[in-house]
Parts: sequence; C-alpha cells; structure tokens
Amino acid sequence: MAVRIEFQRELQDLHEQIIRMGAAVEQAIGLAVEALINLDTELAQQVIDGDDVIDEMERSIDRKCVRLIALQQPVARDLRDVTANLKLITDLERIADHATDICQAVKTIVKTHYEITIPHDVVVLADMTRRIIRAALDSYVNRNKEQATETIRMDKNIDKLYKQLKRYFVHQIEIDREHVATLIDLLLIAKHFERAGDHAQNVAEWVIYFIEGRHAIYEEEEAAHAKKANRDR
Amino acid sequence: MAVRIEFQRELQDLHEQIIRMGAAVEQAIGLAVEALINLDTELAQQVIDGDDVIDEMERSIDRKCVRLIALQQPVARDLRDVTANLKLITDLERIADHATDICQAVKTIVKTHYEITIPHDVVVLADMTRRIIRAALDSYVNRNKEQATETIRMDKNIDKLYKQLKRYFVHQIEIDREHVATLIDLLLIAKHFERAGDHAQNVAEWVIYFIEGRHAIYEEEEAAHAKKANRDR
Amino acid sequence: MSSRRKFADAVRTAVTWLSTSISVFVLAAIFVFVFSRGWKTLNWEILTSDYHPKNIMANVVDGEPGQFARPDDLPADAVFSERYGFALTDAVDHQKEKQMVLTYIADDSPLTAAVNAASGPTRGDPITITEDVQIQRIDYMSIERGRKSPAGFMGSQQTAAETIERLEADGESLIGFYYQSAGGGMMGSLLATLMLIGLTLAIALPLGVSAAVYLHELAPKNRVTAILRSLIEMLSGVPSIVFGLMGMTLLFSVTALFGITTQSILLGAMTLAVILFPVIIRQTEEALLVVPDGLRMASLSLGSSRTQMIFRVILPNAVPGILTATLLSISRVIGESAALIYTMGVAINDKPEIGRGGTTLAVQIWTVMTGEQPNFELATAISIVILIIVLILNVSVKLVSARLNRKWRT
Amino acid sequence: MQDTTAFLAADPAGNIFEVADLDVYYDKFQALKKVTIDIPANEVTAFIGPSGCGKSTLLRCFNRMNDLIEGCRIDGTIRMEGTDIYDRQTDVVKLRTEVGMVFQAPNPFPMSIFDNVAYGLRCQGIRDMKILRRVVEESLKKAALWEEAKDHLHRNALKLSGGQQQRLCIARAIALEPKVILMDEPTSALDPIATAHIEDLIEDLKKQYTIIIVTHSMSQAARISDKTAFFLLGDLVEVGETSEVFHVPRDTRTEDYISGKFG
Amino acid sequence: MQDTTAFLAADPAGNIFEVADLDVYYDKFQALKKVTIDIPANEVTAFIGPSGCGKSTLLRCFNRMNDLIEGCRIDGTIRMEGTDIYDRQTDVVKLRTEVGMVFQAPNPFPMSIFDNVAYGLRCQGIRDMKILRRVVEESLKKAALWEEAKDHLHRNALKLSGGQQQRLCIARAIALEPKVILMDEPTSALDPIATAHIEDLIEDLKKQYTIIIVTHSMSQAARISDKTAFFLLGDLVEVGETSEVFHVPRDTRTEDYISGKFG
Amino acid sequence: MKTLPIRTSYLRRKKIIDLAARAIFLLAGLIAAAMIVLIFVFVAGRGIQVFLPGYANAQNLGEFLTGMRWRPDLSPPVYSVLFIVINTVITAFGAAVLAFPVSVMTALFIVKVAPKSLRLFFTTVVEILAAIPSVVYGVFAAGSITRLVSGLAAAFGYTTYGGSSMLAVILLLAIMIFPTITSLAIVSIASVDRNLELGSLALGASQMETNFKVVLSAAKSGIFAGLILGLGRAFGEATAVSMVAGNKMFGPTFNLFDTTRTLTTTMLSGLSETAGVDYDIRFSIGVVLMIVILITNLLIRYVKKHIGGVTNE
Ligand SMILES: Nc1ncnc2c1ncn2[C@@H]1O[C@H](COP(=O)(O)OP(=O)(O)OP(=O)(O)O)[C@@H](O)[C@H]1O
Ligand SMILES: Nc1ncnc2c1ncn2[C@@H]1O[C@H](COP(=O)(O)OP(=O)(O)OP(=O)(O)O)[C@@H](O)[C@H]1O
Ligand SMILES: [Mg+2]
Ligand SMILES: [Mg+2]
Ligand SMILES: O=P([O-])([O-])[O-]
Repeated sequence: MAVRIEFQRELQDLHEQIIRMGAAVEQAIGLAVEALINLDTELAQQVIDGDDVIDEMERSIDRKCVRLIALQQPVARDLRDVTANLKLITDLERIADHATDICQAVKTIVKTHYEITIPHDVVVLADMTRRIIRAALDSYVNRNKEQATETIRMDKNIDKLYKQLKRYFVHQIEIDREHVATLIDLLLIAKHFERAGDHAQNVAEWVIYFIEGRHAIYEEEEAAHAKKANRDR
Repeated sequence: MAVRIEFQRELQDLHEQIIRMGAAVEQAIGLAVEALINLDTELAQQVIDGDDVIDEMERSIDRKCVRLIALQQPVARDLRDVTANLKLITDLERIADHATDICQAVKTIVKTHYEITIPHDVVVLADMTRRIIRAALDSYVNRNKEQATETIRMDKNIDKLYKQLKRYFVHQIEIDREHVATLIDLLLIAKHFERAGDHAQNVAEWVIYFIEGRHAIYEEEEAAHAKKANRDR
Repeated sequence: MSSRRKFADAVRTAVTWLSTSISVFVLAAIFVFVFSRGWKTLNWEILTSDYHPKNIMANVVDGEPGQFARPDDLPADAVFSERYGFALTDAVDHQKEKQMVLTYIADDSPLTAAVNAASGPTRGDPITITEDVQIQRIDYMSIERGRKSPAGFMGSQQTAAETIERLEADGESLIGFYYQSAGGGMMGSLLATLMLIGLTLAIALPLGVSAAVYLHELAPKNRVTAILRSLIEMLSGVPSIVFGLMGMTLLFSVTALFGITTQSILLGAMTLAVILFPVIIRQTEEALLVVPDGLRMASLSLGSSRTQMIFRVILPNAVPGILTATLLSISRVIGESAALIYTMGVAINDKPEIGRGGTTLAVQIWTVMTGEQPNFELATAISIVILIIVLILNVSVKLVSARLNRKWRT
Repeated sequence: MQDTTAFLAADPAGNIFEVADLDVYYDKFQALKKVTIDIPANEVTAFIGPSGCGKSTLLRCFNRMNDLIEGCRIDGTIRMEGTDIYDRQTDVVKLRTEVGMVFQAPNPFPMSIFDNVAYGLRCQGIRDMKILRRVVEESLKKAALWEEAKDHLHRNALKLSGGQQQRLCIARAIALEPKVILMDEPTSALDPIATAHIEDLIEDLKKQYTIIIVTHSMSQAARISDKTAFFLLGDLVEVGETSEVFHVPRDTRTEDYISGKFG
Repeated sequence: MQDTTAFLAADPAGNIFEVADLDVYYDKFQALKKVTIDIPANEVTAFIGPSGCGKSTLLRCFNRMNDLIEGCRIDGTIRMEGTDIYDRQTDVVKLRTEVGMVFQAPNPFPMSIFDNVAYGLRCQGIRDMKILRRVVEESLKKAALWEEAKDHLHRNALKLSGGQQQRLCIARAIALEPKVILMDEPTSALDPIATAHIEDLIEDLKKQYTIIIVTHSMSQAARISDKTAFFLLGDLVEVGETSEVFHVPRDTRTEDYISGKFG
Repeated sequence: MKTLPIRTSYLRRKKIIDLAARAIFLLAGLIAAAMIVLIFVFVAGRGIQVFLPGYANAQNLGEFLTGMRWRPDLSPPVYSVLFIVINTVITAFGAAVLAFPVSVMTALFIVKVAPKSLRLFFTTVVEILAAIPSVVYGVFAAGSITRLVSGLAAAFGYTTYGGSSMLAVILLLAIMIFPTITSLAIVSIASVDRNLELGSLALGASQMETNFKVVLSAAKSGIFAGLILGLGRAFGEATAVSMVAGNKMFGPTFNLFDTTRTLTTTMLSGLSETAGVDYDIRFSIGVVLMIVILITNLLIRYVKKHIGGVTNE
C-alpha cells in the first residue's frame, strides 16, 4: 500500500505540467521551423505571442517545485525528481526563447527581403533541432537513460552542421552583397537552432541526473580533465 | 541565540562558493574583453581552459544545494536562498560559456585577420556587460533589491546597444567584403555579450526572487499581459 | 572495577540480604508459635461450637451396671469405670476451671441411652452424649445411703479418680447425669464477624466509592476540594482506638435512632465503615487514576454527559480496584480489635444479633487473652483461623490487582 | 436562501469558526492574547508554534473542552456558523457531537471495536442495532479501517496497533457526523509509517469535514494543511495559506521558527 | 607508534567499533540478524528504521546495556578499538565509562546539577573537590549549559527545562571523558527549539567524540549525521554516507522508507 | 444535516439524570470528609468534659497534663498523663529506630537485589506480615517475645514481670511497623524511573552503587511517607501493646526491662463500665494521643524537607 498519496499526486501533477510545457516548447520550435521555411510572419508572430504562455508555464512549475520542496520535503529519488525538473525547465524555457528569437528573425527577413530561399542545410538543422527536442522530452517522459544518452549524442551532429553552415554563410555573404542582413539573420537563426539543441542536450542530462543521482557529463569530463592534466605534464 | 548553526554554516559556505564562482565568471568575462581588445590569443586560451573549472564549480554548487535540501530540509527564506542559488548558477555558468565562445571567436579572428581594430561600440558593449555582471553579483552579495532592479534596467541599454551594433555590422559587411568572416565573428561576439548581459539580468531576477519570494518579472509581465489583453479586445 | 569498590558493593549486598532475612525469621517465628500452640486445639468442634458451655441434665433410661473391659488404647490418665463402661479424665477448660472430660464411652454403657430431664417441651427427648463432654455430676442410687446421690463436682469428689471410685464402690445403678457441652468455641464470633463484614461493606462501599468518584471525577480542582481530600486523608492517620471513642459518642447517638441503646454490631459496623472510608476511597481513586485521562476526554468529546462517562467508561474500568478495596476492607474488619472493643464490647456472644453486642474473632482473642488467665490455646487457635482467612484474602487481592495492572498494558 | 437573517447568520466567507479577540486565562496566566482567526470550512487548518504557545488551548476552545480545566477563563467570542458557542444557551454536550476531537495518544475505550465506534451514538440514546451497525461500518470505512477491522469488530480495541487505534479514534468521532474534527498532535505518538497513513486519511477527510490540527512537526503542517497559523507566547503571529507561510512568511518570527532558528 | 601489536590493535580505517555478524535474541525472538557494520571514530552515525527494527538493540550492545535485559543473548563480535567488548575479561563498568549513553527521556538524578555531573567521577572514587569542580565546569561548558547553569549549580536538576535536562545528561556523560556517546532518540521528548539546540551541540561534540544516535526522525538523521544506517526487521539494509543515503540510496527499501512510502 | 435519529426526550432525561447523580456523589464526598471533623468535635468534647466544673469528680487539667501517676484505684483517683506520653514517644521512636533501616534495606533488597525467583516470595512475606491483625501480634508477643525478654533480662541480672516490659513493647511495635514502612518503601523504590537507574549504570556505576546513590535518593519522599505511617501505627497500636506493656502506674519508664504504660494501653485498661470519670477520661487520652501524632508528623515533615542538601526551590 503506497502512502503519502497526496505527495504522489502532486508529483504526478508536476510531471504532467512539465510534459505540457515540453509539448508547448516543441510546438514553438516546430512552428518556428515552419514559419522559417514558409517565411510566414503570421505564424512567426503566433510563436512570439505564445512565448509568454511558456514563460508563465515555467514560473508556475518553478513555484510548484519550490512549494513541493517546502511543503513535502522530498528526499532521494523524489528530491532528484523535483530538482531535476526545476533545472530542466530553465532549458525548456530557453529553447522557447530561441524559437521566439528565430521567429523574430523570420519577421525581419520577410520585412527586408521576401524572395529568399532558405538554404537546405538550415532546414536540415531546424529539423535536427526539432528531433533532438522531441528525443529529450521522450527520454524525460519515459525516464529512459538510453534515450537520454542518445539525445546527448545527437547534439554533436547539430554542432557540426552549425559550424558547416557558418562557413557557408560567411562564404555566401562574401559573394552576395545584396542580402547581407538576411544572410546574417539566417546565420543567427542557425545559431539559435544550435543553441536550442544545446539546451535539449541539457534536458537529457537532467534526465540522467534524475535516474542516476549524478551528473551525466561529470564522469566524461572528469576523464577528459584527467587526460588533459596528463597531457599538460 | 541562533540555532541550527551547522546549517547556517553550510549556507554560508554555499554563498562563498557562489561568490567565488561569480568572481571566476566575472574574471572570465573580464579576460575575454581584454583578449578581444588586445586580440590576445593566449589570454583567450586561458579563458577557454578556465571554463572547465567554472563548469565544475557549477556542478559542485549544484550538488551542494541538492544535498542541503535533502539533508537540511530548509523552508521559507532558507529554501528560497537555496533554490535561487540553484537556478542562478545556471546563468553564471552560461555567462562563462559565452566568455569562452567569445574567446573562441577571438582566436578565429586573430587567425584569419590580424590587423583589425575592434569597433569602439563593441568595447563599450563588452564593458557594459562586465559592469552588469559585476552589478548582478553585487546585488547577490548584498542581497540588495535596489541593486538588483538597477541591474535589470542596465540590460535594456545593452540590448539597445547590441541592436545598434548589429545594424552597424550589417552595414560594415556590406561595404567591407574582405573581412566578412571577422566581422561576422565580431557580430557573434556582440551577440554573446548581449546574451551574457541577459543572464546577468536573470541573476538579478533570482536575487529579487530570493528577497521577495516572487519572481521579479512576474508582476511586470502580468501587467503587460493585462494591457495586451485589453488591447486585443 | 577497583577491588575497593567491589568490596564496598559486597558489603552493601550483604546488608540487604541480612535485613530481609530478619523479616523472614519473624514471620516464621509467628507462624511456628501460633501453629504450635494452636494447632492441637483447633478442630471442627471448636469452629462450630459455642464459647459458653451449655449445661444439660439427663436421666438414663436403664442404669443397671454391667461388666465392661477397659479398652487397650485408653490413655493412662483416663479413669475407667468397669461397671458402667465409660472413662473420665481430669482437665482444665478454657476458663481455667477444673473439669472432668468424658474420654471414652462404651457402645452399651448406660450413659448412651438417656433422655432430657430438664422441664419444658423437650423433656423426655432422647439425648446422646459424645466423648469430650464435661461431666459435672452423675446421679446414682447409693448403696450406702439407699437414695439418689451425686458424684462429681456437685458431690464432694473433685477428681475423675475419686468420682469413678465412688461409683464403682457405692453405685447400685445410675439415675442421671449433668454435663456441660465443651464450649470454648468460636461460632458466635465467626457469625458476628460475618455480620459485621456484611454490614460494614453495605455502608462503606457505596459511600466510599461515590465519594471517590466525586473527588476524582467531579470535584473542581480548587482549595475546597484539596481540603476535603486532606480531611479524608487525615482520617487514615487516626488510630483505630480513637475511632472506637468516636463510635461511642457520635455514632452511638445514631444507633440510638434505631432504638439500640447498647454497644452493638451495627455500631461496630458503622464505626468500621468510617475507618474504611479512606481505604476504599484511596483504592477506588487509585483504580480511577489508572483509567487514562484520554478516555474521559474521549467520552466527553463524543457528547456523553459526565454521568454517562462515569457509568459507561470509568466505573467498569475501576471494578477490579473496587474489588481490591472490598477485599482489603474485609481483611481490615477481620483484624480490627481496638475500635470494636469500644463499640461492640468484649463479651462473647454465641447468638449474635445486629442490635446487640458481641465479639469478632479478633476481639474474642483479646477477651480470652486478658482474662484472669490468658488462654493461649484458644487465642492461637483463633489466630490460625484469622491467619488463614487473611492469607486467602491476600492472595485474592494479588490476583485482582494483577488483572488490573494487566489491563492497561500494550 | 433569501432570508436575510439566515444570510447574516451563515458565514459569507465559508468560515465555520470565527474567533474574535479571544483571551484565555489559566488563573492569572494569560495563555492566549486577543486572538482573531477564521477557520475555513472543509479545509485543513494547522496550528504550529513552540511548546506552550497556546495551540492546544485554542483547539480546546472549539469544543469547549477548556470548560473542564479549573481556572480556565475565556474572553472574546467564538462563533460557529454564526452562533456564539460560549453563549449561555449553548448545549455543550451537543456542541461536542458537532465538533469531534482526536487526541495525542490514541485512546480507544477498552471495549470492542464496534462498541468504541457505537459509543457516541449510544450516549445519544440510539439503541437500534441496525442503525448502529450501519453507522459503525460507514465510519470505519471513512477512517480507512474497515478492511483491517471488519473481521474482528468484537475484538478488544486495545489489541490494535497504535496507528490503527488512532484511526479507530477518528472513526469514533466521525460516527457522530461532526462538522469539525479537532486533532491535537494526532501522530506524535506514532511511527513514521503510521503517521503517513493518518496524514493520507486527513487528506481524504477534508472533503467532508473541517479539520483543525495542532502539530509540533512543521513538516507535517507543511504537508497536510491548507492554512497554517503560527502562535508564539499566546499571540497569533501569522495565519495564511500554508504554501505562503512556508515559502514567504510575512513575519520574521514565523520565518525564524519554521526554519529552525530562534531569537 | 612503531609497535606492531599496537598497530594491529588500532583500527586501520579509523573505526572505533567493528561489528561483525552480530545476532541478538530476546529469548527466542531474533532482534538483529547478522549485522556487520563499522562505526567510524569522531563522526556522527545515525541509526534509522521503523519501530522495532532493532536500532536501540544494536545501540545497547555498544555499552552492553543489553546485559541488563533478561533473556537477551548475543552472537557475533563487537570490537572496540580492536578488542572484543563481549570478551569475558572485559570490565563492563569500565566499558561504560568509555561509552557514555544519553536516553530518550532526559533522566537527571534527583540531585543538584553539580552532583549530577560529578556522579560518574565520584563513582570512580574521585573525591577531590578541586578536580570535581574543574571537570563539572568543563563538561557543562562542552554541553553548552554552563552559561545557563553556572549560577545555580546547587539547584535541583529536576528544575531545569526538558532541553536543559537533556544537555545536563550529555554533560554528565562527557564528564567521564568517554570516547563514544550513544544517544537513543535523545530529542524525541523535546520541542523543536530544544531539539535544535541539542542538534547543534551534537555537531559540536563530534569533533571530540564518536557519536551514535538512534532517531525516528529521518530529517534529523539527515541533518546531523555523517553516516546513516538503515535497519529493517533486524536486518541492516544499508549503511553509507548520509548525503549518499538521502540522495541516492542503493536499496529500494531505504528509498521507500526515507521518502515516506512503504510496501 | 444530521441523519442520526436522536430523540430530544432522551437528551432531556440524560440531563436530569446527570444532575441527580452528581448530587449523590457530592453528598458522599461531603460525608466522608466531615467525619474527621466530627471525630475531633465529639471526642474532644467528651474529653474536655471531665475537666469542666459541672462534672462530677471533675479533674484538674493542669495535673492531668503534668502529673506522673495514673492511679484509678486510689480514692479519689489520680489521672495524669505526662509520663504516659513520654513512655509512648520512647516506645514508638524506639520501634522506628529499629524498624526503619531494616525496612529500607529489605525493600531495596526485594526490588533491586533479590534474584527474580525469590522476589515474589519476599514480597509475599512482607505482605503477610502487613496483613496479620494486631491481636495476633499481641498473642505472639505475649507468648514468645515476653519470654525472650525475660530470658534476656535474666542474662543481664534484671527481673521482669513475666517479660512484660518496655523492651517487649518496642520489639513488638518494631515488628508491627516493619511491614508498613517496607511496603511503602517497596512501592516508592519500584516506581523510581528505570531510566534513572540505566543512566547511572551507563555512567559506569555498579548496580549496588546505583541502588544506594540514585535509587534510594529518588525514592526518598516515599520512604519517609512510610516512616510517618509506621510511626502513626506505633503510636496508635492498642490491643497488641496492651498485652505486653504491663501498665505501670507511674513513670516515666526508662529501663528497658521495666513495665511501661502507653496512651493506648491506658485507654484499654480496666474497661468495665461505660460512664463516669474512669470511662470519660479515656476520651481525654484520645485527644492527647491525636495531638502527639500530629506533632510527630509535623516534625518528620520538617526533617524530611531539610534532608539531602538539595534545595527544591
Ligand atoms: N490546565 C492548565 N493550567 C494552567 N496552565 C496551563 C494549563 N494548560 C496549559 N497551561 C499553560 O498555558 C500555556 C499554553 O498551553 P497549551 O497547552 O495551549 O500550549 P501548547 O502550545 O499546546 O503546547 P504544547 O505544544 O506543549 O502542547 C502554557 O504555558 C501552559 O503552561
Ligand atoms: N527487553 C525485550 N524483550 C523482548 N523483546 C524485546 C525487548 N526489547 C526489544 N525487544 C524486541 O526487539 C525488537 C527490536 O527492538 P528495539 O527496541 O531494538 O527496536 P527499535 O528499532 O529501537 O524500535 P523503536 O524505534 O520503537 O525504539 C522489537 O521487535 C522488540 O519488540
Ligand atoms: Mg499542546
Ligand atoms: Mg528504540
Ligand atoms: O540560451 P543561451 O543564452 O544560454 O545561449
């Protein structure tokens, strides 16, 4: 017979709220990608307007976490659960912010230069970002360490693609003087996607922290550190 | 007579650790600015190498916060203290990350084009960023709501300056084909400073949350929201 | 531990062992004394017979002498009549008077078939005498004088030997005899004791328990109650002899209302009831005290009235305590002497009545001990009876209070 | 309800008790000082504060158990659904059937489980076994004890474990269909597991009853109550939503107390 | 120390107690089952677990208070600094001067504060008032009671408040300069403020003494202990650094217990 | 709204029954409490009577209180009580001095030292001693203590009146008050908090040190209550004492082997008629006896308060 039913219910509530927030964030990024591809300002504006809702979601979850800690004083798994949530929503919110920024940029692009085709790689990057966010959220929903690790791995590719894109844009700007502003905006958009991917990776790391009780990167970096220290000698 | 001496001591410890981390982050940004102005790759590398230390600091503080919550089960002010810390170090770490990215960019710039003069406004932006970080940390150390509010206000100027700079760079790129890569890097550096400023603002917001028990932006946005809702009708 | 500490410990232990053995020794001494002196005396007879001997005059139906043989197991000090088939022994009774006891009677001795000679409705009723009666006088047809003559104390013969010799020598036939039942019994005191116990409890228990309930459950916790309480407490410090005095002044006037003008069992019972108030109140209160306060709170918070609380929750739980109080009271009644000496008198009454005086077993001991010649035999015999009753009560109290204690465990 | 008097009597804000300017004295000692507090219906209100601050004293005012304490004097008013319970005409015995109470140490009567629960009803003159049986079953079910007890209804209640006994005491109070259940440190004699069960039960009961609970455990107050009132030396220092009180207390004394610092 | 035997005797890992395969029986009932645990010196070790799991039983083994319990039997070994305390040659009285104990309910002797603290010394044959006075003062200072008590050293100890009494009991134990102080739920009879004081004191004492504490309060174990051992039905389920046990317990039963779920 | 079928008629009846029952309980309490007052009033009233001028053969109060002779056989009879009071005090305290240490040690033994198997036995011994009625003690004393005393006296070259003597009284009383003191001591020692004892043991005291230093001092107040009770019994004991006192006609008696006379034996001596000076004077003695007991109680309370060196304030 399980006890502390009330607390279990509250924790359940919290998870649902986070999943809802995750869904909202995912949607925001999804819409941002669409707005970008179709250069749809209306859609972009929709995302921008929606950001407030996500911000409010974050704060509400924040409050809920702190309230749970204050009132229910969880320990062990329960505490890791709450603190991981507390940290992870920052990242979710950040992703949404980046979606907003992307949409802002889309609006600027449309305003300055309507007839541009979005480079294919940006679309790929956007898609990868959407996928990594989805993966991170899935790993959260399923409390699945493998999925989380996979998510972290995905970010590497995003970073690689972004670097590629950056070189591409520098080149493009050098040759296409007309569209400097737009290209720069596109570059910044890519940067935003890359950043969003980073945050998704963070979410996955928090999932691992929740499951394992320690920071995922910790050991890896520890090892890296040790290696470096060795090298430095 | 104060009781729970041990807990008070641990909390004190935590504060000192955060202040140390803050100092390290401030220094990182400071050095990044210097590296940028003098285009000093060695300094830049130093900042990049130092990032690991700051990352480890974040994780250590993270662990300490969670341990404090688990073991000491703080409530009220103490709990706000710990949770605010838990959130705020994410931002501090992010600032340091941006410092690293700036230094990374500095290295690229030096590699591609040595003889550039950094636009004055970038230096101003860098300086403002350094100041806002210092202000945020001061407000944290002094638990001072006025300082924190002031910090938040400072970010407005940074944002404004960044927008100005972006326009400047677009223009510059349009006219200076040779240095596209460098200029784009400079733009991204500016973006990083702007972002760092954003995070400093977040730190200040957490300070206010700690003092007030509610999110600083909350009411403001609430008001904004209400206004918007009115407008929408 | 240092050897000095070990030695000190050993000394301390030895002291406690020694002290305790004193009490065991004393108890053993008392029992040995009482039983060794009283056990011989104690028998069914003495339990059921009266204290005051009864005098009986009888005529023998057929007093012709026969020929009897002295039985072998007759003790040497018994004097045997070969013609009439009985034996007498010299003895001293509980009042230290010389007696001749019929120690043997043959199956067809003339004494076995006798009729009541005293005038009255029972005249002519057959009488069977048994051994151990005290023969005062034997009437016989004297050869010498040719008429009815007495032998024994009422004649001039003072000893069994003289009496038998007289009968053997001079007795043509037996006519009748006069004897005393053994007496020295405790039946009357036993009955008086039982009556006293019943009466005392009937008065003391309801009052005592009610008073305890009042003090513990209802009384406001203020000065007045504290004073009431200490007044009752003081009662237990008053020596019982003073209660005797009180009985004779205060309660005497109460019994006078019932038309009783002498010392009486009722007066004794009322006096004892007062003595027992503190005992019963304390025992009951103790039992009430063990009832956890939570139960009272619980009962009241469930909307019961005080009275409902008392009768449904408190008293049922105090029953073992009240039982203990009862047993202790009985014990006290049985043991009490000084107060009763004043209120019930010292005269042993074989037919006790509520409105008349009498002695309890304890007072009977006092009476027989303070006569001209202390009668240790009877006193110790009664003591044995008292001790046995007291022991039984003691064990019962233990069983009851063990139950009381068990109840609140877990 | 359109009737104005009824409207005035009924509490507009959904408070079942309204305490105004309550002073309680034990002889000369003032245990509560000008306490004014509203107790909302169908919520859990927790009283916290250091030992001797008057929590239990206030609790006992609600069913007038203080009447039983010598020298206890009360000033001010306590209204239950609009009527002053310290009025001369108030039937104290009836009040106590409407305001049940559960004590610190489980105190079942030394009778069978059934008789325990039926006790209050019998005191009200209800003898009908059909009714008794129905109410006992319902009450035990509400107190989450039915499953464990249904096969031993006639076993002595003292055989139950501490936690079960406490639930029995709750069932006993529920049997009278009270509006309010007062609990004075109901779990301080229990181990953590039994405590967790009682807390779950309280969570469940608050849908139907108003619950006022005194507790020494701040974390318990935090966990289970909707409102928390903090007392200090007879003063009501602060009362508010529990989440507020434990997150952003308004008074520094509350702050210090709940975070374990003092003075 | 170069002496090898001394080196062997002294514990390499800094453990003051080493319990190996300890079984404790009360008549037929086995209260502890093959318990193996090391108690590190100069740290606070907390024993937690549900009622009846054997915490107190194990605690009482360390100063052999179990010897006083009828029918209590012990198998296995407990070494204190390398020597078996259940050896025949062990002087129990001496052991108890080295392993002090503080009980659940404060139990000062009905004597003056001074005599309470001096009691243990006097039992050891120390009569010199100069020494006694010095030790009493030091002990009271260490127990953070000196300031409150120094002006009433000859007042009856029963006049102190519960928390002060408990600190007095700690001072009393300290006076004998023990190596270990055992505490069996030392604050469960105290209010939160007094509890906080005792906890601070424990924090302070652990620099000089090894402390083993049994507690029902998981949050207390979390707050003050360095190591936590969790018992269940006579089994030692888990022992480890407190921060680990409360953050990442290895056993799900520990997890369930400390987070208040069960079964 | 309540669904319970509660009848108001029942509730009204409940209230009336409640009030009536309470009145009855109160009455019982008042009666019990009034008795002691009535005793004083009535006994003292009758006791004072003999000194009042209207009384036939009225006695002189001063002589009654200060004289050293009790001669009801003279004419006019002489009744004076001072030497009897002195004798009473000597015998009672003598008995207490003998019994008290033995009692306390025995109680300690029974509760703390005796092996568990013997504990019940010894407890029972004390309980039986307590339950034995005083007349039985009297018979025992008259039959055996007196013999012991006369043997002892012979050894010291004294003669006694068949063993009836002050020493016999003291021994008898010591035996009689022993169980009283012991049982109270047992109760108070047994109720000493086990935790105190464990506390002492945990401080490295041995079991015996604990018993003497901690247990006894914690049980102090109960033990003294026992002493008071025992002394009360010694003062008030009548029947048993009068079987061995010998009732000396003058005094006071300081020789252990000489006969003595106590207040209670005087009250029981020559009890024949129930009227006249010789009877009424017993009430005066009763008053004296109660005053003596009262003074003794106050005295012991005072001593107890100032024993042990720990101020309770
Ligand atoms: N019956 C009483 N007589 C006299 N004073 C009392 C009585 N009951 C309580 N007090 C005093 O009133 C004050 C408040 O007592 P109360 O029992 O309400 O405190 P509390 O907050 O419930 O404390 P705790 O947490 O210890 O139960 C205390 O100082 C107490 O000493
Ligand atoms: N003296 C005893 N005789 C018999 N059984 C005992 C005795 N003391 C304890 N036990 C049993 O041994 C088991 C362990 O008892 P112990 O007192 O060590 O538990 P605990 O964990 O300290 O519990 P708590 O938290 O209730 O103090 C329990 O089941 C208890 O019933
Ligand atoms: Mg209370
Ligand atoms: Mg225990
Ligand atoms: O969202 P970031 O500012 O951390 O890139």
